[in-house]
Amino acid sequence: MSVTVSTTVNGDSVDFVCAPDETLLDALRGRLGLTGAKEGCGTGDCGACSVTLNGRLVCSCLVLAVEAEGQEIATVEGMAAGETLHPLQRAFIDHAALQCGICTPGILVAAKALLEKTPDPSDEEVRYWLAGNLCRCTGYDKIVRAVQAAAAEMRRA
Amino acid sequence: MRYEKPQTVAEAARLLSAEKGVARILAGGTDMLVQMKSGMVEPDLLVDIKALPGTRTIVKEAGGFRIGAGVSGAQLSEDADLKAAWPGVVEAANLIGSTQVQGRCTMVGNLCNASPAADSVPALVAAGAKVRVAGRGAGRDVAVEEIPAGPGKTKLKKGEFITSVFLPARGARCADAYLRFIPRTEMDIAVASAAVNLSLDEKGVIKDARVALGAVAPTVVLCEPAAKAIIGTRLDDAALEKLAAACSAAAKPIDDKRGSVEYRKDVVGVLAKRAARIAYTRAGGQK
Amino acid sequence: MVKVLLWGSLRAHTDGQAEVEVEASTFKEVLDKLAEAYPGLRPQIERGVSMAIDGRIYREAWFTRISPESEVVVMPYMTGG
Amino acid sequence: MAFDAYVKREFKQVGTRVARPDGVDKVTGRALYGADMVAPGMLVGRVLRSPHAHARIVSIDTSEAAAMPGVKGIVTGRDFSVPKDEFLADVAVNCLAQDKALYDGHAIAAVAAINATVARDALKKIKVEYEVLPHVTDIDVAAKPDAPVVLEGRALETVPAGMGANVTHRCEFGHGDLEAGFAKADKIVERSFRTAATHQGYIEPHACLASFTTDGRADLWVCTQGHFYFRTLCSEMLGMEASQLKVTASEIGGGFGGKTTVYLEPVALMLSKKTGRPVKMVMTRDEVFRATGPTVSTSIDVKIGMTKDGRITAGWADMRYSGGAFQCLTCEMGAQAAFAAYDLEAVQTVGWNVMTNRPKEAAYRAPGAPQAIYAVESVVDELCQGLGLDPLEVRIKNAAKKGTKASYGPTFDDIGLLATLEAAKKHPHYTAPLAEGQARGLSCGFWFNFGGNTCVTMNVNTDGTVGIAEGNPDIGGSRASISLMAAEELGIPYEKVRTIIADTASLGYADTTDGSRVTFAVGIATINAARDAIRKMCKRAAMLWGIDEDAVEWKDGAAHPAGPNAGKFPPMSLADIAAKSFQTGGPIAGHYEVNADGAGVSFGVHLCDVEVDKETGATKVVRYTVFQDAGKAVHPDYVEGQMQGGAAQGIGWALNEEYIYGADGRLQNPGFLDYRIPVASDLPPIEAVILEIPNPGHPYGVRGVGETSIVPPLAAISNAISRSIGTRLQELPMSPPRVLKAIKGAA
Repeated sequence: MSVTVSTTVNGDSVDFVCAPDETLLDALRGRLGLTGAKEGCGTGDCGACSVTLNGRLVCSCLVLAVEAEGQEIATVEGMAAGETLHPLQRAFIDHAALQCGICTPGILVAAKALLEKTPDPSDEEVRYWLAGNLCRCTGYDKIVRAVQAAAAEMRRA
Repeated sequence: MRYEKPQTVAEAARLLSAEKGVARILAGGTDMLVQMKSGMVEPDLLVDIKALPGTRTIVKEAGGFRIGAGVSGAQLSEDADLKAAWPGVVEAANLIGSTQVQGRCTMVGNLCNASPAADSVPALVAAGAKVRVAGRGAGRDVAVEEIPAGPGKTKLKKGEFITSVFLPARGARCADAYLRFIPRTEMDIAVASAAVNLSLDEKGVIKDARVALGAVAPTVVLCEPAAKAIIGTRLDDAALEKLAAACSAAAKPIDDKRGSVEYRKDVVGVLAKRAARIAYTRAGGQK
Repeated sequence: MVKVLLWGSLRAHTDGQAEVEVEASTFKEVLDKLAEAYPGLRPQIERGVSMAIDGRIYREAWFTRISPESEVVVMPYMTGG
Repeated sequence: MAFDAYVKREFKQVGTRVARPDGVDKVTGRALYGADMVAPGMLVGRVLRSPHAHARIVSIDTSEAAAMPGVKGIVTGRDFSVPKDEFLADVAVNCLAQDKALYDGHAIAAVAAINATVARDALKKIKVEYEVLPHVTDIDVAAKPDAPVVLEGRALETVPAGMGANVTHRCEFGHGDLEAGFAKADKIVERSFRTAATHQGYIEPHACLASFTTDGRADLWVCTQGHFYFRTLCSEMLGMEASQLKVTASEIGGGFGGKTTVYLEPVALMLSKKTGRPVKMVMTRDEVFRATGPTVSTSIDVKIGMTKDGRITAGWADMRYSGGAFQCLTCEMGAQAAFAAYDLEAVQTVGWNVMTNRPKEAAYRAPGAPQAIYAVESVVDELCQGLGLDPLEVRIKNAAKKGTKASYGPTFDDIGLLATLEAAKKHPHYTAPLAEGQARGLSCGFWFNFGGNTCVTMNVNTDGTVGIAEGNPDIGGSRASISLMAAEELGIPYEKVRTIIADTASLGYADTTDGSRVTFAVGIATINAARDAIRKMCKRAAMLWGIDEDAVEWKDGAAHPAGPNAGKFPPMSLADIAAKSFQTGGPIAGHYEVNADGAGVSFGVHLCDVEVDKETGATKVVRYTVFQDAGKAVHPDYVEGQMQGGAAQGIGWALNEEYIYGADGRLQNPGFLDYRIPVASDLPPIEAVILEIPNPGHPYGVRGVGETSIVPPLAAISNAISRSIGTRLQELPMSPPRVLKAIKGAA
């Protein structure tokens, strides 16, 4: 028994049909072709599937697709404005804050949510905010630096 | 599986009691979806309660706070009045999972998931919080500690569900605090935890206290001997040692992958001491 | 003749000698001559060995030249992560 | 000749911190990883896994599952013929069990169905009758003669008579007279250590998409560290010719050694073959932990003697490694690496492999070395404590250097250990005051590094840009490094070069991305491919100028007339030559194929400060500095990244990561919730100090850097904790309950 869901993703109205027990992550990836959010665990422990739901940072693996009905979803695919990367995206490239890159979309979405709420975070705030985004490659050092560089740039803007 | 999002409590109750198969409530989903993924639970009906009136709001009531069953941890942290009145409860709820999980998880879900290690539960118990239980009949208010029956089990009857939790009004010189121990700094399940809620008289002597412990028994432990150990004191070292000893004695933990019996008994006392100091300072007591 | 150093557990097949001499001028010849002179070494050579020649480790380079004064050390086949 | 000597030079681009070419794709979500590919008509494959640690498979009845609507195909071990080669046979049996389930999570059968729900439901309908057998997961228990036998008849000729059947290999290294060495010591310390198995913990689960057509051809899209090796393994298992299987490496979401072997891939190919449709398989996190790549678990004894003034007189170690339910030779690497940092007159190490009912070991960053060096460095530190000596001075005093006879046999050439030790000594971290309750620890680390088989094709495009095809999946920014080296050699801007990872049909064989080999070995091939292209371009310029090709030289990205013709013509740039290539003989490309050797060993030194909560046993790492000899750092950002990343993994290993088995032999913590890898808030900033001691075996002096950094943290942290709490733990991880127990035991 399938359900039709009408929702907004990155500002676009979209409809899809899904099973009632399907996660938002599976719907984004499988139904809408938005594979930027990754499944690293499926249990909310790694943050690779981070998106925002009505502006609130969530793991899309812990949201049912049907719950998106009438809501607003934002994913990594919506971060850049046309050809212009978001300051966080540019900072991650400039500061080599990614190695394999699988955690990067989730971290970018999470960091964006942080800077919208806390434009001038301490390193400790960045680290605790991102504690739910596992990265196995970098040791987080360059990630924290990149977030701070983007934050500084966004404060100047 | 059917997914329903009823608009009224009555409809939700009707759906739940009419279901012949496995029915579950969906609030934040941060435990439910994990259990569904692992195959631990395969519901036939999932009732999303987030559209029910009052489930998404924090409302002042009788000087206290009525918190809807769908209110997320992140929402709690953004309510300045609530944080000022019940800092221990809010910090406990904010320890559940990651920032992402905070965007969804609820205290009522934390309670009804019935894990002995639930972070918000000891804080709610120490606070003397009550939950409102809805069902086919009239609603009833129940003390939080009356809900858990054992790991993964609650005392709610078929068709019953919780719509809100109520935190009472605060007087002067009252405060609470919650601490848990985890191996990392974040993202773990509590190995042991302690919540302390106390009130002081004008001289800084503890008038009243409630101490609740998590992850050291099948359900949350409301530890009266621990409270007695500090009532009537200014939280001097002797009182703190007695408090720790009472907590360690009340702990009846298990050995598992997260900690040993011995370790949990030790650490729960340490946490209680530290939480008591924080609560005491917050309440205006001088050390 | 080239002096070839063997690791400890191989010495069981060379009457306890840590170092043996073979007539060889390449990596491959060393292995062939070792297997010929000490048949007990054959299973290990077939499983694969590396060879350090003057301090540099080679994994498979059969035709690497070896001179009589070279330091030649047989090592297990190297693997990494 | 597989050896390219280092020539000192001034670099123009190598050593700069350019933007990586795959950066934009990865920050916008466009990069395609293993699970991101779809194919028309694709089925979903799922695996049924053993719930038992050890069981005979009496029967498998798939009839009910096969009859379910939407189920298109089922495979079991019987669909595969087990290869004759013992090593390959182990890989095959690990992909799908034959007569026995050898560990909790061992694959038993697999289903392809129209969607994940049907596939999951079908697994429940497969009836497997097991005869549960006694199991063993603890290495010391498994080594005993009366232990349950994991597999019969697997011991190599290296194992002395009388050992238990699970003991499958013994190796021994060293030199000198141990007895005489210990006799010279003023203090001898002998200790036993245990280390838990840990997992590489890459965030991307294994995933592949296989498509087998009825004419016997197949395509495989897969996240892998080595698609050429995957082709070898899969084609052998499916009885195909290599040319008929094209493997394309997706972007890879971390590997660290864990994606160097196949699990799902032959199964997906077989399901696709049986169903005639593409089949996608993606592991759950639970499957990743239960069935893929942990490290060896170990039990190690170490004995070291030292004089009063800090000279090590003898070192001995006996190390038992368990690589899970199969033969495993990682003990050889550990036994060679254990004392590599020291210049010793008398040293002996003995390594053993013991089988247990655990998943098959997969390589993890410097496989075998972290455990061995943890044990040795712990004992060295205890000797320093006991003799009241500075641990850094003692390491300097005993450091291996050029001319030292290594504990594993050869004499060291130029190595960077002393340089890293001296750098650590000079660094402000070493003398920074410690806050109350904090303590400092340090450790050396070592890894061999490898070269290996590599092919590079470099295409000079008519617009003056350059395309490079190489065969190694890029885990940590290697495309940037390869493009940098090409740009340097050709003398054109980095932005003009694009490097891609070619599929197995488009390029010759490349060894797997492992052994810290890519920047080193692909670098050699790239530089030489560039030199090949340059020779060709010089020839074209000579034709255009009408002069002898020997009278042309290449500098700064252009052909210059040289010798008697010097200055006669203006230089002709790469773009000028490329634009006329169709008229001068056709497209221009450079090639190089090599089995590279001379990678050069690598050393590192880590310094760390910790704070231990004496009431809970929790350890907080408050400061961390990594010193490592990287040879020439081609892209310093990504060299630092390797040093920081390895340190973080080592810190996790030291403090919290472990495979926990229950009495039932089942893995208790197959998820990121209870397999606790470090999170951002667990770690301090990790300072990376790169030392550039050129590797004589690479034209630019490049050394592998990827693996060494995971080696020192285990002992560095243990040594710091021991100085903080006044007693030494001898087991990893040093989780809070263990630390608290040690504190209480010491009190």
